[in-house]
Amino acid sequence: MKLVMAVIKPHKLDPVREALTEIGVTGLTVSEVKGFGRQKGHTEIYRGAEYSVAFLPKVKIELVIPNDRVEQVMEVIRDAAETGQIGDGKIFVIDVERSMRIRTGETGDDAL
Amino acid sequence: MKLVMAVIKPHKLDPVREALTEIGVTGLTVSEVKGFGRQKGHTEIYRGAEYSVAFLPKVKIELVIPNDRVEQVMEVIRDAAETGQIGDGKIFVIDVERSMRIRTGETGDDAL
Amino acid sequence: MKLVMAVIKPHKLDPVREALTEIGVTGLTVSEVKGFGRQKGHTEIYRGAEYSVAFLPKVKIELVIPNDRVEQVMEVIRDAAETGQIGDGKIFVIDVERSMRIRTGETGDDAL
Amino acid sequence: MLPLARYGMALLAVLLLPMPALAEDSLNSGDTAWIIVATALVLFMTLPGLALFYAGLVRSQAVLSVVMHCVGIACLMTILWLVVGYSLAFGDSAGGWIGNLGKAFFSGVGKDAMRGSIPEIVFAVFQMTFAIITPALIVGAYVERIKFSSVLIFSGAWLLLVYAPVCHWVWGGGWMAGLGVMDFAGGIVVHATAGISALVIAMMLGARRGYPEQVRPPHNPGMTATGAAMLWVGWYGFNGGSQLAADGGAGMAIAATHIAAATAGMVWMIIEWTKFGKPSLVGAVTGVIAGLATVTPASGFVGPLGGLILGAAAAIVCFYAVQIVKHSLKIDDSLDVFAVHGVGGILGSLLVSFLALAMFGGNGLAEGQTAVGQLGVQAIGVGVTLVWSAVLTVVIVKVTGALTGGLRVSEDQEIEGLDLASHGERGYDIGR
Amino acid sequence: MLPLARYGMALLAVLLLPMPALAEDSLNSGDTAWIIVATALVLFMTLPGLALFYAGLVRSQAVLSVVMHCVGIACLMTILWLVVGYSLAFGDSAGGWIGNLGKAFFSGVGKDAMRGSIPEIVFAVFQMTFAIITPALIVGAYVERIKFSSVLIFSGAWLLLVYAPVCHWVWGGGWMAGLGVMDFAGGIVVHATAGISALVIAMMLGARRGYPEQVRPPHNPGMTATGAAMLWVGWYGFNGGSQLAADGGAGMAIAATHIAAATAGMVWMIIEWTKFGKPSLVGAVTGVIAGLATVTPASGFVGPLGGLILGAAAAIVCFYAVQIVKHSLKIDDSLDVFAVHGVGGILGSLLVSFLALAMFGGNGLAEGQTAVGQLGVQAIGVGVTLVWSAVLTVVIVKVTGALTGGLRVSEDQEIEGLDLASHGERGYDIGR
Amino acid sequence: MLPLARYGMALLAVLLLPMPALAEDSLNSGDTAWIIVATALVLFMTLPGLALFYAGLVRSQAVLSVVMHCVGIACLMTILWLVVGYSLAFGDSAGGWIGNLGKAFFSGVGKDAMRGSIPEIVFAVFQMTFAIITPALIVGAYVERIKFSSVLIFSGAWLLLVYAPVCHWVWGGGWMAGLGVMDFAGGIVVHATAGISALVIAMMLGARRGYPEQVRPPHNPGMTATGAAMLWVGWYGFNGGSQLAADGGAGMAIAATHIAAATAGMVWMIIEWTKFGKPSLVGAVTGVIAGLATVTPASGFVGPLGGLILGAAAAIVCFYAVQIVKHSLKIDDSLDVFAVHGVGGILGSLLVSFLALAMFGGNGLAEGQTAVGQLGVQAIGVGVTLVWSAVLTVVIVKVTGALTGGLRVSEDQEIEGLDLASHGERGYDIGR
Ligand SMILES: Nc1ncnc2c1ncn2[C@@H]1O[C@H](COP(=O)(O)OP(=O)(O)O)[C@@H](O)[C@H]1O
Ligand SMILES: Nc1ncnc2c1ncn2[C@@H]1O[C@H](COP(=O)(O)OP(=O)(O)O)[C@@H](O)[C@H]1O
Ligand SMILES: Nc1ncnc2c1ncn2[C@@H]1O[C@H](COP(=O)(O)OP(=O)(O)O)[C@@H](O)[C@H]1O
Repeated sequence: MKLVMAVIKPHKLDPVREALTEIGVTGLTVSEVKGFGRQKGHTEIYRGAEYSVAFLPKVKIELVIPNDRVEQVMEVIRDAAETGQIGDGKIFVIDVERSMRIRTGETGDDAL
Repeated sequence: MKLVMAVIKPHKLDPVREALTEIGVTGLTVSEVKGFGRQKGHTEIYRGAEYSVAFLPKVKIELVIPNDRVEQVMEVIRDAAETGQIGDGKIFVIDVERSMRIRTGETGDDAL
Repeated sequence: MKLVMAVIKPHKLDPVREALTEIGVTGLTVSEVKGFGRQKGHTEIYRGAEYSVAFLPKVKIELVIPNDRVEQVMEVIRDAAETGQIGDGKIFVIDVERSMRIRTGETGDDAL
Repeated sequence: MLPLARYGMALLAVLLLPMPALAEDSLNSGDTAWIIVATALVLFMTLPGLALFYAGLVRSQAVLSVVMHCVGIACLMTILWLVVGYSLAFGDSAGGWIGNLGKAFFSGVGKDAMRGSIPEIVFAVFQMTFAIITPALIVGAYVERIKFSSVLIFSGAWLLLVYAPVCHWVWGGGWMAGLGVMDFAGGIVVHATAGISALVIAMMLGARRGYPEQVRPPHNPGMTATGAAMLWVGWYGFNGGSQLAADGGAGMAIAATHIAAATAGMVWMIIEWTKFGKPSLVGAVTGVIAGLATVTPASGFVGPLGGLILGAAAAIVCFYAVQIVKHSLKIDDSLDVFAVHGVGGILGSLLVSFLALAMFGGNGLAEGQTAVGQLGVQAIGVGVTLVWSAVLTVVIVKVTGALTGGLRVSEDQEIEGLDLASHGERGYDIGR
Repeated sequence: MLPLARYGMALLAVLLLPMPALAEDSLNSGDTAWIIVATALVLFMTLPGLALFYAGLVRSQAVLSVVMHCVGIACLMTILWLVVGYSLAFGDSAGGWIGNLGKAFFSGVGKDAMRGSIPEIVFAVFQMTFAIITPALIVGAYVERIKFSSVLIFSGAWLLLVYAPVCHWVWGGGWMAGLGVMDFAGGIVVHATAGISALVIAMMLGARRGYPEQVRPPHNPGMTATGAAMLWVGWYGFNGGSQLAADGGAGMAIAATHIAAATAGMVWMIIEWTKFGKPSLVGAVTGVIAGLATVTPASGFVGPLGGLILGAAAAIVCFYAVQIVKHSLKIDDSLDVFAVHGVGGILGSLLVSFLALAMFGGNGLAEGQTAVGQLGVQAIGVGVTLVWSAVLTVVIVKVTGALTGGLRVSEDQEIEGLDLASHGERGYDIGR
Repeated sequence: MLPLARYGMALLAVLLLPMPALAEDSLNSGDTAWIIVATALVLFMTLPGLALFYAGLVRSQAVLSVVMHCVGIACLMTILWLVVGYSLAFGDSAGGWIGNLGKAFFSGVGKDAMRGSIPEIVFAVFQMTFAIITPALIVGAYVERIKFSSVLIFSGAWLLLVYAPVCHWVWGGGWMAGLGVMDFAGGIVVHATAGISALVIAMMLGARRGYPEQVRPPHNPGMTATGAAMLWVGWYGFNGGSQLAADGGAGMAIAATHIAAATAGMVWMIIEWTKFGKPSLVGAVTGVIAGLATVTPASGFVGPLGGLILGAAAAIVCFYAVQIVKHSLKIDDSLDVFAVHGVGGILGSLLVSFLALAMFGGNGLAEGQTAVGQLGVQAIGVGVTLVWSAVLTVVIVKVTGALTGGLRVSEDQEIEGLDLASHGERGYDIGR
């Protein structure tokens, strides 16, 4: 199994989730994160004092999938999350050794 | 070392932490996440407009442990987090190559 | 490529980011997390009722980097995040098999 | 005194009000104390009441922009009201259509000028708070997507071209007052004008991006309820203060107001409970506000029973009005300004014809007037106001759009949220 | 005038109040202005004051439900008070036990009916706001686990069976008034009734799931402090308004009220500082509220020094009462309604016997009455009220439980939180 | 009556006020109603108004501590004012410098003692709310880094050594009153004293850790705007109440106040829009508060036009004052107390010399006085107050530091945030 971890723009979360559901992905986990990258943060001015906010709001998606679906999942995420503008984010793939569904105790691909 | 990453129901966090402490786990990191899976979200109605909230509040636990403890940790998490109802969550295990304690610079299993 | 995942004290986020920027790291992702470790939480008393808060606010940094930069990045994070006091946090390194920049479709080290 | 006679006198008083202070007017410190406080209460309705009520309903990336709209409107309307608005509304009438400029810059409104038993300056500031909240009501129509410059220009023009004339017609001794139109505290002057204009600007501006599927639910219903509670409390000043005296009439206006609010809140809860299975907080307080808007034109003319009936009618009619605007007309009047305020104000303005009758515990109609006759008068008042407001709003929106290069922000800015895009601020920076 | 004579007159006035307006009553616009505003202030105490005070203390998944309880109660109590409650409390007395139905639907309470120097309609609405806040106080006992339907049924029955009778006994010319029980603004009528009923319903309902170890700390102490501040401000209307006039008596009531609040806040801080090492905001404002509840029955009878003593006593006694209920009795009266409001109200109702003496700067007792004698009278008033309220609450809870299939929501719903489970809403949807 | 004569009478009234009630004083219930409500409004300004205004501007780990400072100050100042403060300020004058102790513990201030047309107890509590808000204003200077014990000791000493004397000089029949210094509602007594003391304590305490680069932006601008709105509403009571009557003078004071607030808010928005490209909510409401502080000393002496000019001047001058303190002086007066309140109060205290002239719609100056002459008088009043306040603040800070082992918390506690470190609480515990 592989863990696909994608960092995307917040307003792309719904499209990505829908696209993944369509290809049969049944589970994923989402975190609200702050991103730092080529796309720069912004400056806020309050009463003349400048506060530079280096980080931008992003959403991190983590989903574990069987090995043979990695290609397709990456494709689908990219299609749904792309705007073509800087800051669109990244997709990373990491190997997962074991998995278990807490409710049933199933393991391996069955747990996903 | 292995990274055990578990997604569980929020009100199970305290029991899981206590169970892990009992078997001698000394550190873990927790994130508030939103989950999408077999357990479905809900619909909110405000003034007649429906808003479908696809995601459910979950808690993600990450802890890095020596290789030989993986079995036991998975067991303990499962026991403490199980309710038998849909949405109980998952446990994933990922290999960790290196680790370091920032305070002391210790590495490997000593850093945990 | 490697995923470096560091859990640090919240007020060390800015120094760490700046130190990483200086050595040419161009992207990272930050989550607000709660940590449990040797450093203990605290007790809050409201109207005589004690609430023990087991977790402390921490910040988790995730950045994916080419293999040859791991050593340096760990060093730099440690230098910037260290206070010498309990609770400074950990650095973990995990192997990343694939990566992709959503905007361009670039993969591998080019995607970082 | 007979109810009819009393009403006749009230009407007479209304007609006399716009006139310069009469020689025999002398200060009543109790009345003055009450109207000063009522003024504070009506300001409190907008800031922070309405601001919180609306701000809780938008997504968290636009919470500040909504508050900013209300603050900006409060500031600008104050200045305009001082410079020319008060005079247009309450200056000597030019043929019943508009006040002249004799009171521009509050000229002649010194400390000693009187209006009935209270200083005219107190009356002028009391009315100023009405001139603030009315354009602020429209904010709910255009949240999350409008330029701040457009808000200011639109609201300023709207105050002078829509609010001031209608206010003059009804309360400033204009032609509607002459006709006998009954509007105690602003069903026509405030709620009908703002409500229909909200609908028009929402249509012209277009819906929020992703509407209706991807719009976010209210980000902070507790904030909305807090604002609604403040509106409820402040409405005592709005309706009770419109009596311009601290007497049984003010007390009765407040009684009717309070009862209508509570009844409408209760009925709205029951409707939601029946239809959706759960009564929501956002729904309950929407009901309260609908009840308050509906009782407004009637408050000084009806009794407690009138309040009860108005409240129940408000909840039922406004609940369905919300559904119709959203689901049938598919207009993104985002925070339901028309369906709640507009429809409520119109409803109350019509129902008062009956509920003011003594048989419902009201003060009675003008001598010789029948309920049906009064209904006709009310219908004229409402109808002309709706047409005038709608037409002028179209014109003002067009001109504003031309001046500000379109009313809407760019799509990127809308996605980012108005707080950062237009004001450079974020609503919440909450660390753990 | 001698203090005693003054007090005698005050007592006389209290006894006369329930009577129909006397022929010689004429409107005092200053008094009327003040009581209208006081009415607004007391409404403000419940909405949003009490709602925020309580909502900040629960976990974030139940914040809206607490506000909803307060809104629902405000709506329903208003209707019940109009229909029959006011008449039961202030209608002509049936043997000193309960008012008759002569004032049902505010019948006879027209614009011109007077009560002392103010219109009776103003008095009726002022009292309505008391009838709203009293059952709303009980909300703190059952948060996070009760059905909304149970809240409404319980509160409605409680208003008619507990509040209205006791209110009649003390303020409506009933037997306690005849006995000479002193309760200026509601130590017995409001705080003792609500406090003991809260304790009873908390026991019958059972504790929150996971209580006491796994209960969450207050999710938003700043919200609680905001609500407490509003309660403090609104209490000027509660206690000062109970004078029913804008005079030195109202001023003195407010002085005592304010001083008691501040002193209790300060003393509570000091106790926490000493005992726990840190003074907390939640503690400080709890002290303020304890002081306010405690001074309430005494406010119009004591001087500034009385306020100071009542405040200090309130903080000390209520602080330990909280500990006892939580740690010794182990009752999950979740937001300490009994320990703060109940105990405070009882304490003040007893202490007034002494602090009303001229030697403490008070107005003195009724002619011929001694402090100890008055203490006996007060003890009877308090004791009967506690028994009556407790017994009736048991009955009402039983019946409500039968009607709504048990008062508690299911365990799943409790875990999910009442906001989503009962109202389909979430308190905070804050994106970054 | 001629403006000048009227002003002469007003001045006479001011001079007479500190005297014991005159035989012919009789209660005016309208005036009393208004001042009671004004008292509630001024309390509302501090709690929750100022508390929210300030708390929204700090980082989220210190939100509660700011509220706690305000609550703690409200409690302690109340007690001190009762015990001795009122008497120092308004007791019989010892040579124009300070009041004697004749009114300690409000002695002689019974229900029947009068002050003009209102009970003296009402006046004493009205002034008590001023004695609360003035030291609370200083909170903005030392947030996020001060010990709570230091806050209490500093504020208590400051009340007695700075506020009470200056209050006596200006309003208590002291030497400034004799000199003819004009300060209607506290430009000198409130804003100049608090402003300069804030600057001094900020300098002595040192900047927040990481200032200026790493300081967090305001964590909740909506909370700040809510507080500002409450301040705006409450200021009606602050300035309008200072008339001590419900009449045209109070009405005009409120008109000027409201217009100044709105104008300053508008102008501040425009300045930010021009300079930074975006008008911010925090900026707009800062402008509003600057306008309110600036109009305060002038409010009862000027007309609407005066309000307009004062508002515009306030925004321009205070905006640049903020820049200067931050960027040139580099003082971490964290929430700009000096630049907004201090500078505003001083500005208004000087400008009133001109704007009170009849040509600007004001009431005119004392007979025989010229604008330039009055400016000299005002400059003396302001100058002496600034020196006195600054010097005494230095002394009090030193002594407080000695008593509490330094004013600052440890660096660790500052990093952790005062909420947890000093009060053991967290501001937000919001689950998803
Ligand atoms: N090397 C990295 N490791 C982890 N996260 C990264 C890395 N580079 C970028 N990110 C995340 O992806 C987001 C987008 O990256 P950015 O460089 O701004 O734009 P783009 O992906 O279009 O090149 C960043 O805000 C950050 O959250
Ligand atoms: N393949 C997956 N990858 C990552 N997280 C998952 C995956 N499947 C489920 N989850 C997480 O686990 C939670 C529970 O899963 P769900 O399918 O609802 O129930 P169950 O675990 O009982 O089968 C989800 O809400 C989601 O957060
Ligand atoms: N084994 C672990 N796996 C994951 N996170 C850990 C682990 N041990 C510690 N942490 C994280 O690191 C933080 C600091 O650890 P702690 O033991 O308190 O101090 P130190 O790092 O100085 O030994 C914890 O709060 C937790 O978030």
